[in-house]
Amino acid sequence: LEEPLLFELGSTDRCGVDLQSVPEAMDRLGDLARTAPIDLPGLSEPETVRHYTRLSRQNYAIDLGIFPLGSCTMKHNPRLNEKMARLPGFADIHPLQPQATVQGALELIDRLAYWLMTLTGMPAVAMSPKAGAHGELCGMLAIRAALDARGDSRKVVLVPESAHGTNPATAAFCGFTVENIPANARGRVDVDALKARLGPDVAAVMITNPNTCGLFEPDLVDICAAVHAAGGFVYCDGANFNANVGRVRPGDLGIDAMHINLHKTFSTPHGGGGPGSGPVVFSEALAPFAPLPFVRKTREGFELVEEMQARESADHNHSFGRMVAFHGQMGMFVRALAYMMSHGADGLRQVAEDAVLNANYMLASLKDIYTAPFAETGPCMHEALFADDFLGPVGLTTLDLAKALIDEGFHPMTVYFPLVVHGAMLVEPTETESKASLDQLIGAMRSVAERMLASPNDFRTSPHLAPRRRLDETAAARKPVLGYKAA
Amino acid sequence: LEEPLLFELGSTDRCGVDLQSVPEAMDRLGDLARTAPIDLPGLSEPETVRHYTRLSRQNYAIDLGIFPLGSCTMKHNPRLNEKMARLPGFADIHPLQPQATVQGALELIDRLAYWLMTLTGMPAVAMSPKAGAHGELCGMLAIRAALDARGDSRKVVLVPESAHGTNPATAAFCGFTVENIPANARGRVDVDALKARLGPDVAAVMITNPNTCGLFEPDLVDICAAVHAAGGFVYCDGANFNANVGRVRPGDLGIDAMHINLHKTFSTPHGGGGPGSGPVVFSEALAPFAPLPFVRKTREGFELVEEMQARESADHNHSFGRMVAFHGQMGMFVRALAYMMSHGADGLRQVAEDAVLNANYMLASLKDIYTAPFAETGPCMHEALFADDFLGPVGLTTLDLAKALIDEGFHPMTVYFPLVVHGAMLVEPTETESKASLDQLIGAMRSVAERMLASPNDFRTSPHLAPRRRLDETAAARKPVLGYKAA
Amino acid sequence: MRYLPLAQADREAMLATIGAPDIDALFIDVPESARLGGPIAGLPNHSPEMLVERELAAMAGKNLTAGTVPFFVGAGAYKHHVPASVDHIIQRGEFLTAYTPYQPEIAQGTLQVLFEFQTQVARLTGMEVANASMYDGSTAMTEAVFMARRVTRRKKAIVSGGVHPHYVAVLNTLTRFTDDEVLTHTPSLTSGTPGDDMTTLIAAIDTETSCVVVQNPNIFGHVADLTPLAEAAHAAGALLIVVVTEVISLGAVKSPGEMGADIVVGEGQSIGNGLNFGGPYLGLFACRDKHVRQMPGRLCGETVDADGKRGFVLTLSTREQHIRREKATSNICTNSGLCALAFSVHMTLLGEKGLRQLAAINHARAVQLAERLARIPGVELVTQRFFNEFTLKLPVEARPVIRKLADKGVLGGVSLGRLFPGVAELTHGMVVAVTETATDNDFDAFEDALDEVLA
Amino acid sequence: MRYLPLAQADREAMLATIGAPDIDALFIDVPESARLGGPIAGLPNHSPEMLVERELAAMAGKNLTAGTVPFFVGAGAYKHHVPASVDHIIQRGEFLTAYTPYQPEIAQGTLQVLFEFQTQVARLTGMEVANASMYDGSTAMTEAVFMARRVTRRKKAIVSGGVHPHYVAVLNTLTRFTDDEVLTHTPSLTSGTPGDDMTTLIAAIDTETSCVVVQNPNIFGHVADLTPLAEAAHAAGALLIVVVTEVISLGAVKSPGEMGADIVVGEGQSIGNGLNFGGPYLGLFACRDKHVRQMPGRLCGETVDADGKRGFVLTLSTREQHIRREKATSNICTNSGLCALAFSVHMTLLGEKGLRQLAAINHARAVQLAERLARIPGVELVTQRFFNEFTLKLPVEARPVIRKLADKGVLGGVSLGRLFPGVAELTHGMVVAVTETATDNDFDAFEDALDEVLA
Repeated sequence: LEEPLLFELGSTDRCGVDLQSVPEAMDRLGDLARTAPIDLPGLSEPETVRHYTRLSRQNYAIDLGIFPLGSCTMKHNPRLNEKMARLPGFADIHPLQPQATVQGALELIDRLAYWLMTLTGMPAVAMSPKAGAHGELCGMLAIRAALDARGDSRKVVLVPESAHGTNPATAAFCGFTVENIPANARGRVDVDALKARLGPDVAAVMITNPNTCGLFEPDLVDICAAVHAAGGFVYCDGANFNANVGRVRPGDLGIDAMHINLHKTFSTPHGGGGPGSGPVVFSEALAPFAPLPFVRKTREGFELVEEMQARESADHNHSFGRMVAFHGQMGMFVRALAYMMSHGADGLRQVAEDAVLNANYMLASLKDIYTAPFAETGPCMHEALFADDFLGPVGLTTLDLAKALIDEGFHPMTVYFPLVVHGAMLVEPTETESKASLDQLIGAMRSVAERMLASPNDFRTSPHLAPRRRLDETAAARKPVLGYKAA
Repeated sequence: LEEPLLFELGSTDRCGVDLQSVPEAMDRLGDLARTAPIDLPGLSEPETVRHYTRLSRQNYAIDLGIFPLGSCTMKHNPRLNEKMARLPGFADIHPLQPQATVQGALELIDRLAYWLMTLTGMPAVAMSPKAGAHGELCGMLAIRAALDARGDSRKVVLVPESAHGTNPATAAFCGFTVENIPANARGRVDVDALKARLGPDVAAVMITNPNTCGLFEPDLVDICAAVHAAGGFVYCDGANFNANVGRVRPGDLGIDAMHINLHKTFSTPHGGGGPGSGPVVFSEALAPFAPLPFVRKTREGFELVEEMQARESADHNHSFGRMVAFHGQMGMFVRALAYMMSHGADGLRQVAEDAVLNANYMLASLKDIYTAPFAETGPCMHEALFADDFLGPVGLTTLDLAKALIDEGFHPMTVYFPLVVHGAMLVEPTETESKASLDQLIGAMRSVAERMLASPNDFRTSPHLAPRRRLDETAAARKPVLGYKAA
Repeated sequence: MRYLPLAQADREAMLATIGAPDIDALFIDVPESARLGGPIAGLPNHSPEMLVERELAAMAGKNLTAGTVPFFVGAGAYKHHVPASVDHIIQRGEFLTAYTPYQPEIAQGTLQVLFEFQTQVARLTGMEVANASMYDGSTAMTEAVFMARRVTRRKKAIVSGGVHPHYVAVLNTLTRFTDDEVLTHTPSLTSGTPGDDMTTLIAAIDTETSCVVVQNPNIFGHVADLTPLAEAAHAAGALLIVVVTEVISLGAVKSPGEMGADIVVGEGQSIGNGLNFGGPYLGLFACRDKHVRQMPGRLCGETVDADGKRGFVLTLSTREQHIRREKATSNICTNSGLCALAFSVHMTLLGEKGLRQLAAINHARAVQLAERLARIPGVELVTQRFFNEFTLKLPVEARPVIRKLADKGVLGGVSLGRLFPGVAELTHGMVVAVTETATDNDFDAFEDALDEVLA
Repeated sequence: MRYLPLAQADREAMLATIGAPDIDALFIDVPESARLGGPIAGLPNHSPEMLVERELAAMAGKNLTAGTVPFFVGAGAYKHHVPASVDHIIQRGEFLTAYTPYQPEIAQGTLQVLFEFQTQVARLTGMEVANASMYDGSTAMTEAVFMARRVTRRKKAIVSGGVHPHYVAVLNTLTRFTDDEVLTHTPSLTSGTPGDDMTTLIAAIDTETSCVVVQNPNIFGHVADLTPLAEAAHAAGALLIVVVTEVISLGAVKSPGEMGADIVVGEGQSIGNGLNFGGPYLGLFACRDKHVRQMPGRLCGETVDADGKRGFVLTLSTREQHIRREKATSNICTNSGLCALAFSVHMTLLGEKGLRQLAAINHARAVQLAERLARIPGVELVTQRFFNEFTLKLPVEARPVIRKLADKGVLGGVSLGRLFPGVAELTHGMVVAVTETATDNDFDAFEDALDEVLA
């Protein structure tokens, strides 16, 4: 049974809530009252529950199976986190209540900040960014503000070819000029090229570590020292912190700023596209420029510092300002802290180890069939990178393989990313998959690859077993239909 | 992907909980400690969530579509009820806490009892029975106790042919002898036959109203008067109260006892087979024999009366005793009361009207194709009864039709019940289905019937599209495998 | 009204299809004397969700919630920590809003869960087969007595004085109008083994005896070796029925199966299910393979479908009332499906390793507290061999002591006077349960409060 | 560790497959100076669920929960009653634990929801097209300003003094290092229309102006007719951006679209989402069809699959950074998918009928309270035309008054001094929000408490 659109099911006089009757009172809107039809259909509660329950079943989800999207870190979302975030003491408090009435909330933010600083080995953290890309922006704004504060107008930001697409976008947004740095044959930043480009016009280098090929940048300490020597800053994209957490403190590598995707490393749910949360840790050099508001522990309790004008603060007197209306993603903070406390220092170290182990197991188990560009250069971190060269002879591609995996009952890996590898397939199993689950996926990937090589024509139009066949994305973009219009 | 059994997935050393370490203390179990392996496999939390999420998706459920099981009353389960039942003040209190610490819980039971008595027009109610059949037992025990109290040893219970199977089973359990009463051509109790059988040996009559053919027993007032005149009691099976609630008070018909399935009429969830809850309302004559414990309002608050020996109670001094360890299905009480309060007196009346309207709409829309045994005798109540005579010529049966409906994406109706009709199909849409939903089911039922008549051979082995094809129930019963044993 | 999808226009269109002038025309079979002209008097009309929530929350707020105070109440219901994932799973619409799996092709989820549950319960109790659950422990015990009657064709049940008195009361109620004979024992605290003496029980067994019913750990917390009893019962051709009300104990105490039980019944609430003021709970029922056809309740069995794939169905329904009518093995109809699911999920999370550790924590903590409380002057620890619950004999009547403890914010135990009204010897007794949820602070609070109340 | 499925034996087998002697061998690329020998110091080890729960619940318990007190705090976040079914649906694993729908064939659930959401938002705001949501209202507003720049190729934004000051702060932050010019206005309470005068705003518009940004109802609760402003902006070739922070108002107040807005941004929290101490919230973004290719954020579009069946995909991703890199329309990457789902479910339950009634209740209740409070000596009702929020001018500074109200258990509003630090004229102002959740008792408590504090 196909599920119709809400607009085909409901009507404007149907309603799934009961409300009090409208009390008697003077109308103060007058001719600004909305009188024209809005055309918003309603449904009764039973119909609503059924509509969304049915729709939900057309989704793949981590609760249904492995979700091996490289760079996305789709791990198990513990149900304790959901329960904790719904405690009325967290979920039902207003961001502008008097501070004395939200001391527990401020304590939680302070506690989470402590965990993040300790895990990264960095002295400061900005909590308010709402997602990873927003965190990047926060970091780059701090770098810009720090440069401005010393009257330095450097404009160039160096970004390796293998960077997340968000990196150059963010740098451009802050008024920087972006230049690419090539990768070497081992899939890492070409250190010599980078060093050669450093100079008085280079404001910062943005590096993803582990990088988008799933590899640790072994020269990062060296790079940081060189950039600092040249008067620049190092921004580290922390999207892949799941590979390091508990085993490496990014602060020990010498970086100046790094965002953390709470949903990737600390298991807040992705929810089909957010909400995320992207706190940013800072070095001593950047700490004074961190955004408002922030939580400070005082003798009387916790204080939410919302503005700099009114008070003196040695640490933040150069804050570049506010990034969001309130204080950040409290609901995500609760979940992330619940996860951290559950794992503890020992468990988080195990997280990184199991994530890396699982990825290397995938790599080792598939590299005889799948093209594995960097398999010979040593172990990968939390992601195994493959390419579709092996499918070239039969005229099939990464896309065909991804869609074939759908018919096997799996969500495909990340495809065509990183861009530096042709027909890339980036597999990130995460630490919350069992060996049995990996063996199932390996079996399916081997079987699909073998069958694709043997009977390529069976695979040009997959999937066949999903709720939909291949969708026409070109038509969608050429003449966009972005909302329902009655026929 | 098939979901393996837990025993094929887990192992005894895997664990999805973290626990404190075991504190130091003297062992007081000695040689009674359990040392032999138990062989209970465990799973980590991610594996557990996935195992059960996957399994759940092999179920049909009211959240996914109409569940037109006659006599089962599968209606929408409001989510508010679930939320309320989980309030710590209800979910996290112990049945043996001092009564002063559970006054709100006792108040809730008292309030629900008031609603049930008011809706049925009966003066007393026993709250502790755990399900409908348990409620029947409660009612028949009260009748037995009332007879005993007056030194009356009558033993015969008259049960119409069309009764629920539980009725004769319950009567037998209380030491009664069961005799059947035939139905008349209009699907109702043959009143003359019943009256003819009344006499000094007849303890009670058990009547289902509306009866299992979905019809109201129009002579019930007359029957009750006759039974009472003959010194007997009338037990009314209230499983079908959903058809009457708010429109008819069973007390006005003259009955002596009736159980109420909270999950049928008041929307507590069925949960794949329970828990249920079956409070029983009583007439003045039976009230003194109601079971323990019960809640009584006193000047100081609410009192839970747990035993009769210790205190005087005019109302309950003949209680037949305790039916369950504690006080009944509190969790179901909360849900039912939330539902009642949400609907109110006006809403509950609408419930009955919409339930009856929906059933008659089904009947009117299908009776031209489907054999409808009593359609000519007037409207039905909340259930539409069909028979498979129309399939006779092509050699198909009710079972084939049910399985064919599965392939259309619907849960079938109740089949082969009531027994009085050959190849019965009992369709109960309930009031929480929209007209659109009914039209979908009607369309599917018409289409299936037409195709079955046109191409009968296509339908002998349905379903084909369900998670399983027809299952071999005979083999299952002949050599029962009731637990997992490693191969 | 938010739960009713029909719009007035729908109603009118449907009445037209039916050919009825109005809704009243569909209720013509109702005798005129019983027709109501409008909503029933004495009840409020429909109410917004927000207001219902507010009113119920106010009632809930009048109760003293276990999780908010030092809590030591047991005697058949126990406060354990249930992982959040359990509730998440049982709230899946596909589990919550499914019916009894009468159409197995589209109910394999529920059925596989029941099959796994049956296996878990059988292993846990040390038996060969278990059913898909019953209402609660007390009704399961009564069903076991009836089953023993069917198996042995004898009518006399001997019930230990250590069995939960509510369970005994339920058995007495349900045998009141049958010709079963139930021989109960009044318990005593003076013997070394609170409850009753094994030798007395053994002496009562004769060739008329269908079964001996014993609880382990018993209502006083005492843990006994049931082997001699099993031997005596079997020698006389009777069955041994063992009741377990604290199912976590099976992670630490030798199983009834290992001690010779023929039927094990129990209350499964401790695993996966909350206190809920007494219900819904979860009756466990397990027995030996050879008696399976006399077993009451639903059973799920493995079979194959038309393609030969493994699948599950409800089976042996020939024992059930909807087929057997007055000849059914039991009156019980529904099971506790959702509670069984919660049990099975929690049991899966625990696994054997977790269960054993949880049981060990419970035991150790109970021993610690027992020793502390026994040091209070005038307080005597009656139970020597126990799992997570023990009986104290106080210098005064226990019931008022417990009320005073509650006034001090400590929910301290259950008085034997409440459980056994009329047994004078027991009025000084208090049963104290200790689980993994009790903290050291809770211990301190209890000890201090008891000290003060008794001072 | 409960979230990690690998057993030690698995780990060893996997290392063997890999050919690595131990786990450290997989971390050889880490510079030696940065290798940690064991768990990071300064943090506790793993903790049982029960203890984590206890510790977090203790923190939660230190906050004064909105639902437990008379509550009138608004200014950009509002307490409304959310039906229980909303949370049930967003907790479905298939919604909660899905990723961005990059493989549309197996993400039609999320995609159809987004398509429906976009349609609902467009209709609600009176616009033609809406995106699939953004972080929150403040970031959506900033994105709108950048979009206006792209559309008009002009750099000057004029911002009304009635816009939420936090929103303005975010805009200022993000334009600090660009060559955008942001012309802000300091609000005043003395004009008849708190915020700023329409004529002043209109006067500021010139041919360099890319957009005028105005909030309605504004931060002081004032509701304005924006038609003249729209006309003036359009006459100068500029766009009108309307900000809505209380989305329920759209059920009562003429929509921005009807008043001529080109872009409407808003905070969607009021529908379906809780207060959550400020996040996660839900940025709404809607505009006219003709500007859709300049729109930031994710968009879901309708298409067909290979069989011709209707289906949905993310579309126009050519605007997005993972393709456009430094030329992307926006830095924004994720949306607020789950919050958008909650919004859409609640909106579906309400429907137009419910939304209008809810808005009418909010308005009527706010009017009732405003009139009561305005009768307190020294208290002046500044906002005359408002929806569910109004500004009072107190005889003393508002911030300490609000603290004293909180001491009396009333959360009474937001002081303008907190929102506009440094604007002396506003320090006596307090913004009071009233929703359907406030009872008559709450009104009494507020009035009494304010009376006492001011006495």
